[in-house]
This record gives sequence, C-alpha cells and structure tokens, in this order.
Amino acid sequence: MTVEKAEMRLKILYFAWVREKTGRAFEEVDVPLGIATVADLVTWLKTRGPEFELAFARSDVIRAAIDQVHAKPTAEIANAREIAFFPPVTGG
Amino acid sequence: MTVEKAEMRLKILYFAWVREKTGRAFEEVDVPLGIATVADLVTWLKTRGPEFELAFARSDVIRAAIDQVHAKPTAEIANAREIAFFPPVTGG
Amino acid sequence: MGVRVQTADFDLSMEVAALTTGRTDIGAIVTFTGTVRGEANGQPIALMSLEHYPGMTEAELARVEAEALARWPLSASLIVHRVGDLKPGDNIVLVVAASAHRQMAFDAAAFLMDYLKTRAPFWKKETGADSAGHWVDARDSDGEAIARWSSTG
Amino acid sequence: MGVRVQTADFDLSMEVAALTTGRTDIGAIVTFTGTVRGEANGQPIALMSLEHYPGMTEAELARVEAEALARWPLSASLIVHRVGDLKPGDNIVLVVAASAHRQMAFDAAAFLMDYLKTRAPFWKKETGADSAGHWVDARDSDGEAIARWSSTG
Repeated sequence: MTVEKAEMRLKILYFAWVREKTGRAFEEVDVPLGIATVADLVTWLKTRGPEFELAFARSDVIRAAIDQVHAKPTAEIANAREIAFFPPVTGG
Repeated sequence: MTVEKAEMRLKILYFAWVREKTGRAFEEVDVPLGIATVADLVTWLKTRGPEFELAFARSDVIRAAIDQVHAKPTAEIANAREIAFFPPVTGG
Repeated sequence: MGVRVQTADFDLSMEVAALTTGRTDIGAIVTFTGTVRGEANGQPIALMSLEHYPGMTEAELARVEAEALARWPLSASLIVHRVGDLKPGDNIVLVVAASAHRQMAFDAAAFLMDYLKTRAPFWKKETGADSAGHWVDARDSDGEAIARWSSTG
Repeated sequence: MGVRVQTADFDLSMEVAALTTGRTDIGAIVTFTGTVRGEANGQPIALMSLEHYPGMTEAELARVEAEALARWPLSASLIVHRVGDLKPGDNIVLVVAASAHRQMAFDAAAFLMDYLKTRAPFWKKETGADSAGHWVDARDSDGEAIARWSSTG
C-alpha cells in the first residue's frame, strides 16, 4: 500500500466478538473522502464484505474509541490516527 | 464480704476515663433494695464518694451495658449479673 | 465468619486467603483496614492505646456480624480488632466482606465498620509527644453513619 | 497513584504495603478484589479469558483515577487489572483507595470499580466445561451504578 492521502489513512482496531467476526485484530485502511463521523465509518465498513456486515449487524451495541478515548457515533473522525470498535466493556 | 442476698450482689465494671476517675476496673458491690434501673444505680454510685461523684458528673455521656449488652438508663437491673459503665465507644 | 480481638498485627493477604482459598462462589472481596494516624487535632501523637471490654466485645462483634449476614448474602466475613499500645502507622482494625457481587461486599463492609465504630466496646487513648494522654471523643459523624442503615433494613 | 495491567497475580498485602508503609497520614484503606466465579448463569465455567485494548486501558484507568482524586482527598490509590487466561477462584482486579477517613476510602474504591466496569476497555470471555466460549454481556446494573456518581460531582 502506498500512502496517497495521509489524512485518509486510518488504523482500525477490533476487540472481543467484533474482532472474531471481522477476523482481524487491526488493519490500516484508506477511507474515502466524505466519511465524516464514526457512524459514517461503520456504514462504509459494512460494505467491505460479509464478515463486516455480520460484525456490525448489531451496530447499536458496538462502541467506538477515537485515539483511545470513548467516542459517540456522531463524533468526527477527521485527524484521527486510530479508531477502535468493540462491545460494551465487561472488565472489573 | 459474705453474700447475704445474692440477688443484690452485682459486679460493676468501669472502662476508659470512667475507670480512671473511679480508680478501679471492677468491683463487686451489694446494691440496696429499691435500686431498679441503670439510672437509679448511677444515682446511688455517686453517693459512694468524691471519686464516683466526679466519674459520673457527666452522667449524660456515660453509657451502660447489662450483662454485656448495651442498655438505656431506664433499663431494669433486676437479675443482672454484671453492669458496665463507659464513655461512648471509639474503636474501629 | 469470625471475630477476633488480639494484640498482634494481622496480615491482609493471609486473612483474605483463609476466608476465600478453594472457594469459587466468591466474586467480590472488600477489605477495610483502619490505621493509627500520626496526628490528632493538629497535634502529633506518639502512642495510641486501645482498651476493650473482654467478653462484651466478642459478643457485640458477633451480633453485628449476624446483622450483616441477615441483610446481605455474604459468602464470608471477618472482623479483627487490635488492643494494647499501637504506634502511628500501625493497623488497628480489619474488616473483610466477601460476596458474589461487588455492591453487597462494599455495603456489608461499610455496615460492619459503622456498627463497629458505634457499638463495639473499644476505647482509644492518645498520648502526645509531651506524654499527655487523653481519651478520644466519639465523633458525631459516626452516629450519623449508623443512622443510614436503620431505614434500609 | 498507579495503574497496572498484567498477566501475573497480585498480592494484596504487598500492594497495600507499597502504598502505605512509612506513612502516618492514612487512617483508612479500602481494597476491592474481584475474582473469577466458578459459575455463570448456572453453568460451570472452566476458563475466563480477559482481553484488553493496550494503550487505551492505561489511559482510561489513569483518567478514572484522576477523576477520583478530583472528588476525594485520597492519600493513595491503585488499580491492578489482570489479562489473559484465568481459572475460577483467580484474582481479576484489585482496587485500593487510602484516605484519612473511612467514608472517603469506601466511596473512592466503589467509584473506581464502577467506572472501571463501565469505561475501562476489558472484555471477558467465558469457556464452559463443554469448551464452548462466549463473551460476557455487559450488565445493565453497571450502567446504573455509574449513574450514581454523576449527580455527586
């Protein structure tokens, strides 16, 4: 992969059953222009194949973090370096 | 001391500053007839000398236990074996 | 379920292990350790002496523990209270409450401490650097702390 | 003030001693230990696997600890969370809160646990005796527990 538009290159991480369903722990992706929010990114990810459609089928329960801080679906992803998707946390 | 009326013989214990002021940790006393409650007993004890008058001067803050159970001033002392007087507890 | 009064120190890990080792029904263990502070009312203290009422202490602590067990499904609980002469930094008291879920363990441990502070027959005497000793006054806030529990029974 | 994520077990006494030894400003130390229960929803479990988000975990735990310090004058605090494969009875998490007075230590420890359960990026997977694994669902009561704190800030 060559980096043509650095501002669109994102590291995406998946945890717990989101990781199991997407079949990967992380990837670097080139996100098309026009993807402004976390919700936009989820919509776009679901178009990338059946494993993503399955992983994000229950997108209402999936949580996100932008650069290691919890983020809402409406959060802007501009300038983000890394975005993570995961189920509600169950530690402690 | 000989036990003439077993029902009037009481073991009385004193703790913390009540002990220091009465000058004793415990004693066995023959309580006269007519002493019915914890409050009656305090009133009678105060007649036994200046150290008791001093020890029970702040009788409103002194607590009592009858047979190792917290008791109110109005509690009956009939059938008690041991009565204790002490300041509010400060453990823990 | 145990209650002990002792002059010796206690070890947190050993006490918890004795209650929980080999058990898989416990999910939450809360401990409270009370220690001697080096100052009281802004004055340094050199020594803290703890006096108690033998016999009544054990009976009262057992009653308090029974009340806690009637309120919460505790898996295990323990109260250890030291007596005698202690120095700043020394342990005074240990309360352990173990339960399947965390809120019960927290509530039970706080309850045991509140009752212990207002009912268990212990008295503290502080001795300052000048060797003047004075008995610690009961704090009003302890009475308020215990009042919390009367409406939740 | 510390936050650690580790595969190794922890020792309660050693962790508390590391926070408090030599200090005489502490009067109350509350610890919470979370352990793996042997059953989930009535089914025995053989293994509990804990996954986390390295980097975010430490950052989030540090933020939670900073919030606790903004609310209570804590003398010391510590969060240790294990990851990897654990068995029933094993320790999962340790929270320690030390303060001059007991109510602050209790409140701070409960607060740290509530926030940890709702914000720290850990996920538990239980494996039953039949080797079937499933991810633990978040409990609604954890969301309610955290809501308590928003009105007391």
